[in-house]
Amino acid sequence: MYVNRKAPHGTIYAFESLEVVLIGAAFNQDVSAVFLDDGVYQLVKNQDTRGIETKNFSRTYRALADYDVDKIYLERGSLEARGLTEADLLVPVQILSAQELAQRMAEQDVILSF
Amino acid sequence: MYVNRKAPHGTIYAFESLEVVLIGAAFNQDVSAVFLDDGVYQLVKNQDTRGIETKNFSRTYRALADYDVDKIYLERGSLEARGLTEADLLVPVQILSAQELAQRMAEQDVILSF
Amino acid sequence: MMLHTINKSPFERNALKSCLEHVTEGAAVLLIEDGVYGAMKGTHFTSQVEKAMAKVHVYALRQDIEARGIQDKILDGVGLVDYGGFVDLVAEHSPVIAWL
Amino acid sequence: MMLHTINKSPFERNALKSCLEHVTEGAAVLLIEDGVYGAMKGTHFTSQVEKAMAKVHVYALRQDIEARGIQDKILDGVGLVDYGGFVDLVAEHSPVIAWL
Amino acid sequence: MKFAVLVNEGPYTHQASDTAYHFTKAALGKGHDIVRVFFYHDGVYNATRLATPPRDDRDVVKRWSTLAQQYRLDLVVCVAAAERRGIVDLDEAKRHGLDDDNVAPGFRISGLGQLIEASIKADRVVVFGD
Amino acid sequence: MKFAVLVNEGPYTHQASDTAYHFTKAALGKGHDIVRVFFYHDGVYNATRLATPPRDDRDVVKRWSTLAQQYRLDLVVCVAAAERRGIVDLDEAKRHGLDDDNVAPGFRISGLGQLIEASIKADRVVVFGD
Repeated sequence: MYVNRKAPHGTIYAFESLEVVLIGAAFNQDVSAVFLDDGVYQLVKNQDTRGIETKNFSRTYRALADYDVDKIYLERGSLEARGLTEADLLVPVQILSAQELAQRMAEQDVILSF
Repeated sequence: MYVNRKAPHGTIYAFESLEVVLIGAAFNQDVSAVFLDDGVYQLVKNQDTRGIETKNFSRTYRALADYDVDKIYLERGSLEARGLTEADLLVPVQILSAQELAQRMAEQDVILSF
Repeated sequence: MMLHTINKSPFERNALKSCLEHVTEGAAVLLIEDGVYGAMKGTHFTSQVEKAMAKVHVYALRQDIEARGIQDKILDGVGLVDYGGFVDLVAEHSPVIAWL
Repeated sequence: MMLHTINKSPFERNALKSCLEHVTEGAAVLLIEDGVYGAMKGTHFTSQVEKAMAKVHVYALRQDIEARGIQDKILDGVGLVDYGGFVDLVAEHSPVIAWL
Repeated sequence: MKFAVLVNEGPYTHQASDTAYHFTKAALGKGHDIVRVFFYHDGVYNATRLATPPRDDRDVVKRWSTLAQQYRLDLVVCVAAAERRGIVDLDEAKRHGLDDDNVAPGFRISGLGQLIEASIKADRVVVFGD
Repeated sequence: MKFAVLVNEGPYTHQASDTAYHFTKAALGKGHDIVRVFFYHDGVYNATRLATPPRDDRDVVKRWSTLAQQYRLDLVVCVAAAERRGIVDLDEAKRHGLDDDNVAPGFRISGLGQLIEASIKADRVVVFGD
């Protein structure tokens, strides 16, 4: 399981975490990606990085399904605190409560966070 | 004015900020050092870094007076929130309220933060 | 009059909160990088920024807002600037403090 | 049972707060580096840690506590470990999550 | 038990690299097996042989190199992260037409697959970062 | 007006270095004078000539070098921070008996006094960091 708690663009972690998720999927691992806290910002639509002159990697989240990464979890409380709804997101996600997410975490073999 | 808002040891900023304060004093600048938020942890007594095998630079704060750095400001609210009192500190400081500190900041020519 | 810059999300770090406790009347606060999330409406932090706007001028860097896809969610009254506007704010204010 | 590691001050970042919202009964929480400030008594964050201690085991790295001079201010019930004890906690728990 | 270690930050600026070192050393001292230490993001800066820290401070790079030699540790630096940040071995230097390399003894540069592989082989993965 | 710029973080990992660059370029474009750009802490990593970022991404180091050449900018790297982190010019390499240097064109390595001096000369000091 890959846990993403950081906003995109301000630091490189979101971008490099996405690379690991894709590589992990290529290894036929049972991959799940979690977005909570500021990590939910990674999935916001309409990101346009031309002004800051960096790569717009947000489109790559749409490719996750092609790599059979279909377990994308997002925490409800994190979304609500940031004034966002599912309609604001780039990809379909499974929305979980904090306790549901805690349960999923506890079932993992490996958790990577960046 | 040098503004310190970060805890020591977890990152190098506190250590390298202290270097700048000392160099600034050597240039005969009118130096003041502010410790607020987690920056107040920098001045806590009894730091012993032998276990983490890094330099114990906390003793250097005691040398600030030798360099004529006598304007050391610390914010009351930051200290209280962290369960600390003046008796816990390495050096004598001038305790200010948030509003008093805001006023001092506004009077500066240059503010460096790390 | 002072210029305060903040480059951190108000949800991850205490930089914006601490900044707003140390502003004087009429100062300028510029949100850049991940700091622009502090300019959004409808968040758990919005009311604190709205309250501060009675006292200080709040600006946000347009390029950082667009990079994060939140261009339609910015609080009314937040002034948008580009890098040139950032330079102008620095030229017009003194001192400048970065809340790192 | 899980092991959660936190290396950030609870005053600067939301890592410890977020961690404590995602622990299951009986899990272990290990405070390291600047995270050990979360193990202090008498702070504005102490009551949240005390409440969590009814549900989880809280540990802190002794070397990091000593480096920060807070050895006399640690909350009762926090287990002190050295690097070897950190290794043992990892060996005894699974999975391990770092709240970066 | 088999551990894999992930280091996300560079030396000196963040304590993460120190803690990862002390953890790894303690695990080896207790007879555990370290499958691999993988350096990602700014973690790749742990692998430069050009660092010359002050004499009264620890030498983070050399400490890793020495531990690698002593325990035949596999220290792997992520190639993509390293290219962005100017950490190169002889092969990489040739490939990119650079005049110099700078990787320290005991480190090798390889792909992200090495992180995934290590996490599959290991019983535990421990992450150190910011 | 005279500006001094302080860069506390390295390229790619933190946006601070990007923002500092865009700010500096915009200030120069408006006719302001940049007294000095000082690279401290991990900021020294902006000065390695061994970086080879992917073609579809910006080249942070080269961008600074080009701006320096275009405007005769003074890009100064803190020597103490650079020594810890393996950023060395020819003089430093000789002094420490290293086999290679790695500093990029347009950067020079000097002491912290250059930061203080720049902050005295400048009308404004702007800090970019983490």
